Amino acid sequence: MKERYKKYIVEIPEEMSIPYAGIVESPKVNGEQPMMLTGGWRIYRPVVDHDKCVMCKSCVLACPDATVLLVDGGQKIGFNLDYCKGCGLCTWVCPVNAIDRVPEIDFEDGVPFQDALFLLPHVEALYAD
Amino acid sequence: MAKTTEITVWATGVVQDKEGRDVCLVLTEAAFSEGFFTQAFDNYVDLPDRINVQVRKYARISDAEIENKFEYENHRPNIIGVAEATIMKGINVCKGLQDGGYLIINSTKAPEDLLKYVPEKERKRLKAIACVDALGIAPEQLIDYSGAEGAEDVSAIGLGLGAAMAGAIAAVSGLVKKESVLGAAANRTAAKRGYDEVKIKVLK
Amino acid sequence: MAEQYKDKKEEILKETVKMTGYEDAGFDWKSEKRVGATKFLTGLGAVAHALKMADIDVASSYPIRPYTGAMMMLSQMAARGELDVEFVHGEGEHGQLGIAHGASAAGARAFTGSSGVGVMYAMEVYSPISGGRCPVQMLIGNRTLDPPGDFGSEHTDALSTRDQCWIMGWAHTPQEAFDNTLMYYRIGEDPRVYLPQMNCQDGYFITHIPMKVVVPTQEKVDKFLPPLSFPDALDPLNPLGHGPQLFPGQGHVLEATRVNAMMGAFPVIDEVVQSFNSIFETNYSPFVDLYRCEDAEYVLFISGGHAYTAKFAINHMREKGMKIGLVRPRFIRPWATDVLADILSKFKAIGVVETNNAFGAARQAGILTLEVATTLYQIPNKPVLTAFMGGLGGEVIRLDEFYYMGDVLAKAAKEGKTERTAYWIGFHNI
Amino acid sequence: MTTLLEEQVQAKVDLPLLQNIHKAAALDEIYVPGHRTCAGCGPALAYRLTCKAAGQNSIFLGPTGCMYVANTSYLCVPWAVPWMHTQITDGGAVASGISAAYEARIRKGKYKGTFPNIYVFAGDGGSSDIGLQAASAMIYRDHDAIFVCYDNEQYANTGIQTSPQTPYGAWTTFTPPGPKIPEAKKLWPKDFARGMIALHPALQYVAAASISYPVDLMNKVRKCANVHGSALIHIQSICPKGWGIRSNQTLMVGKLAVETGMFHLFEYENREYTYQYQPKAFKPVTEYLKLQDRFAHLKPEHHAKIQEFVNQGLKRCGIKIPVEAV
Repeated sequence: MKERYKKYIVEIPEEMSIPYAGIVESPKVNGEQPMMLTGGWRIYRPVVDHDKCVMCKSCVLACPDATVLLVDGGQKIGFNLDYCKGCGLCTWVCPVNAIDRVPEIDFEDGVPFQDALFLLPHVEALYAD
Repeated sequence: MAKTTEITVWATGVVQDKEGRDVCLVLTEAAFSEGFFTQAFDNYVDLPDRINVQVRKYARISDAEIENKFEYENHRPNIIGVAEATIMKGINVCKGLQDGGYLIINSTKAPEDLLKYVPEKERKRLKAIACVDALGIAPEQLIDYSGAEGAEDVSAIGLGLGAAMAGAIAAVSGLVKKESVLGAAANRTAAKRGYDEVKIKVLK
Repeated sequence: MAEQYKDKKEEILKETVKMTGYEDAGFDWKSEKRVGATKFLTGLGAVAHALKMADIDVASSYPIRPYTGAMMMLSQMAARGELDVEFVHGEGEHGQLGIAHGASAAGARAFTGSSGVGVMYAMEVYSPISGGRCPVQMLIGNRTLDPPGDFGSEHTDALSTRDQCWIMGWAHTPQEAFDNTLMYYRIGEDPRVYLPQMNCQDGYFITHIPMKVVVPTQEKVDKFLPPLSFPDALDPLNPLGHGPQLFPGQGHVLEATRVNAMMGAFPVIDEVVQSFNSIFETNYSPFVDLYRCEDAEYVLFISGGHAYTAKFAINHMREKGMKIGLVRPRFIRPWATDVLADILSKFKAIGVVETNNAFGAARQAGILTLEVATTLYQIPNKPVLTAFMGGLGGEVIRLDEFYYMGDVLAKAAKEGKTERTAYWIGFHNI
Repeated sequence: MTTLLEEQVQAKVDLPLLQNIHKAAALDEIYVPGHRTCAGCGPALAYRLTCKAAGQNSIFLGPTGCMYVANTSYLCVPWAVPWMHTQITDGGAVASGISAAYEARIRKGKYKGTFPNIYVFAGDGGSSDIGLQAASAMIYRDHDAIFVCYDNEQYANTGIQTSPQTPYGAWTTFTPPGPKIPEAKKLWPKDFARGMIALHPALQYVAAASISYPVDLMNKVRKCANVHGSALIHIQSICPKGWGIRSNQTLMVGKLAVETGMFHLFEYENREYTYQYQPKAFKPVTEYLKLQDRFAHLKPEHHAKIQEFVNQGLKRCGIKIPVEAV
C-alpha cells in the first residue's frame, strides 16, 4: 500500500521545508523574536539624559515594542535599539523631558544591518546573476 | 529581447506610502507618454502597510509588452530610489542590483557620505550614486490610502516629495526626458527642481 | 423488542442475515465472531455509543435535524454520569466547529456534528481545522440543502466540503457507523496523519432506522483506540505558536504538507482497518466494499445508505440471471484511485448512483461521477460510464428503481454505450 | 525562587494587583520585541500590557486582524506563551473549546498543570461585529476565559475601513467625506462593553481601559484573570495610522479621549459600575477631534452633534458633570 501511493506524496526539498502545520516555537520570556528585526525602521533615536531622568518608569510601560529597558541593575533607562521603531512615545510620556529624539542617520551604529528582508532560501537564486 | 528597466523605490511605511508610489507613477506615466510599456505596483506581499516599516514600490519600463507582470518583486532592479536615507542603515537597498545601476537618495547629505551603507558587492555595480533634497524641495508628504489597496489614487500624482524624487531619477538615469517627467507630475516645479538640483557622483 | 417476538429473536436475526447477505461488507454474522451486547440502534445511537467508548473529552452541539439525536444521546449519557464529557452548546455550526477546533488544539478528543445547511454555515472553519491538523471528528447526518427545505437525505452538504482536507466516508448501516467512529478517530489521531474526519451517514435512512449493532467490550475498544496524544497542544508548559502568517512563497509548501498528510493516510487506513478486524474479529476491507462482484459485468457504484437497499435489489436481479454487482467506496477522502481503478477496470459498464447534485459540472451528473471518471481515465479499455440521479432532496430509491438502473446498465454493457451521461430516476425511458 | 508559572502549575493562585508603576514595570515581558506592528501602535501596547499583567500561565488567541497579521508576519510569533490564530469570526468559540478541553482534561487527570488563563485578543470587528456571536456565546456559557476587545475603532488591517465602533463623523476608506456625505460616517457607534453587560446578566466582571492608563489597564486584566468564569475587558487602543495622528501622539490622544468623555474608564463588578476618571470638568470634544486627521473634514455643527452625544453618554452613566457644547 505504502509503495503504491508513494507517487502521491510531494517530496519537499529541505531548504523549502516549513514547520508542520505552521506550528512554531515561542520566544523565551523577556526574550526577543530575532526573525523580525525592527531597528531598521527607526528614523529618530531616543536618547536619554540620565541627569534629568527621575526613574519614574513611565517610558517602560509606554513602549509598544518593549524596547525601553532597565539597565545597570535596574538603576538606569536603556533602549533595545535592535528593535526600537523610533515612534517617540517614550519621549512624549516622559514627565521631565529627559528623552530626546535624534536623527538616526547621525549615528554610526545602533541598527542591525540586514542583507534582505525575509528572503526565502528558494527565492534567493532570483537575486543572483 | 525586450529591454526592461526595473525601478525599486524604498520608503517609510504610511508616512511616505503615497510619495513612494508617486515616484513610480510619475516615472511610468512619463515613460508611457514616450511610448514605453510600463507597470507601476506596490509590494503586495508586505501589505498592509505599517508606520515606519521599510516599504518598496516598484516600476517596470520596457520597450515591449512586459511579460513578468505578475512577479511580486523586482528581483534584479536597475534603479534604486530611497525616499528616506535612514532606511539604508538597516537594509541593503541595492540587493540584486544590475551592473551599471543607479542609486538615488532623498538626503541633504553628499552622495559620498551615504556610499558606506552600500555593501562592497553592490557598490561595484553602481554606475552612479546621487542625492537630492526632495523633502527640502517639496516638504509635503501626503498621506492618502486610496491607492494602496488596488484602488485608484484620489489625490493627484506627484504633488510633493515624490515629484522631486522622480525628477532626480530621470536626471540621473536618463530613462525618460525632462519634459515628460514635468508633464507627468502634478507639482511641475518640484519635479523640475529635483531634475536640476540632484547631486550626482559618477562611480564608473 | 416487542414481547411477541422475544422467542423468535434468533430466528429474526438469521432471517436478516440471509436477506442482507453481508458476505463482503464485514457484516457476515455467520462467520463473524463479534463479541458484545447486541442492541438495536439507529446510526445516531450507534455513533453515540461509540463516542462513549472512545471517551471523548469535549462535544459541541447545535440542533439541526437529522443529526441531533446523537447529541441528545450524548447529553443523556453525560447526565447519567456514564460519560465524562464537557458538553458545550454552540451558538451555531460555525461556533460549534470553532469550539471543537479549540478543544482539539488544546489536546482534547473533540466531537461535533451537523446536517444540511448547518454543514454549509460552518464552511469557513473546515480548512483552518485541517490546516491546524486538529483531529476533530464530525458526524454528518446528511440532509438536503435549501431549497427544497425538507428533512430528507442528500449528500450534497457533506460533499461540498470534500476539498477541505478532512477524512470523509459514509456508513451504510448503523454497525458500520459505530465501527467508523472508532476507526476514524484512530486514523485521524495517528501522528502520520493528524487530520479531522467527517463520519457521514444518510439522514433518516441510517440516522433514524434502528438496526442490529453489536457493541463490543470497553476492553477491546481501549485496546484499539489509545488516548489521544497531541504533543503540540496549546499548553503554557510548552509554549508554541499555532498558525502564524507566512509568505505567499511558503503557502505551497504548507499545502504540500497537508497533501502528504491526506495521501499518507492510505497506509494508515490499511493498518487501522486490519487492526480493527483482528481485535473485533470483523472482516472489513479498508477502502472498498464489493458485493457480488466476482463475475459481474456491470456494477452500481454507490456511497452511503442506499447501498443497503441496492444489495437486496442486486440479489433479486441476480436471481433473474443479471450479472450485476455493487461497488461501495468506504472513503471519499482520501479517494483510493488505484484500488478503485483496479476494481472498476474489470467491468463493462458502471452506473454511479449519485444522491448529490453538481450543477453545471462535467457530464452534468453529481460529484461522484467526476471522481469515478477521473479514476477511469488511467484504464486503457474504459468501461461505459453513466450516472443515476436518485435520492435527491430526500427521495427514497426503491427496489424497482434499482431494477431500472440494472436494465440501463445491462443494455450499456451489451451495446458499449449509453444515450445519457445521467439518468434521472423516474424521468426517462430507456 | 519559584516563578509565578511554577507556582501556578502547582495550584492556581490569584494574580496580585499592582500597587504602582514600578511593580508593573518589573513584570516579565511576555510579548517580546520583534513584531511588525506600526511604530507607536496602540493595540500592540495594549497587547504588551495585557501579556505583562497576564503572566506565563496563559494562552492567547488571535482572531484575524492587525494583531494577528502584523504580529505573526512570516512565521514569527512574539509571544512567550502559547498562541493560536482563530478566524475573525470565532475567537470566542475557540476559547470556549480550549476552556472546555482544560476542564475535561484536568478533571480526567489527563493534564498535570492547573487551569490556564485563556485570553481572546480580538479587535473591534472580531468582538462587536463579525465576532459578536461567538463572543456573546462564550460569555453566556461562562467559560473560564477572558475576552479582550482591543478597540481601534476600525478595521485597520485591511486598510482602515468602518466598523461598528468607528465614531460618528470619522473618515475611513469606506466612509470618505464628500459633498453628498459631508460628515463621512453617519452612524453612531455601538456601546460594546455595556451592551455585553446588558445582554449577559450573569457576567461577573467587565472593565473598560485605555492604553494611556497602563497600571489601571493591567490591574483590570488581572481582575479579569482572577474571575472564575468569563470576563470582558474593552481597551481603547489608538491607531496612529487610521486616526491620522503621528506615531508619538498615540498616548496623548488616548488620554484626551478619556478627558473629553469620548471614552469612559469603568469597572463593572458586583453588578455595579465604578468610574475611574471623574474630573471637575471634561474637556470639550473639539480638542480631541481637531488632533486627528480622520475628523479633519468635520464642521462645527458636527462637533456640536458629537458633543451632545458625549454629554448624553456621561448623563447615562450618572456622571453629572456639565460639558458645554462648543
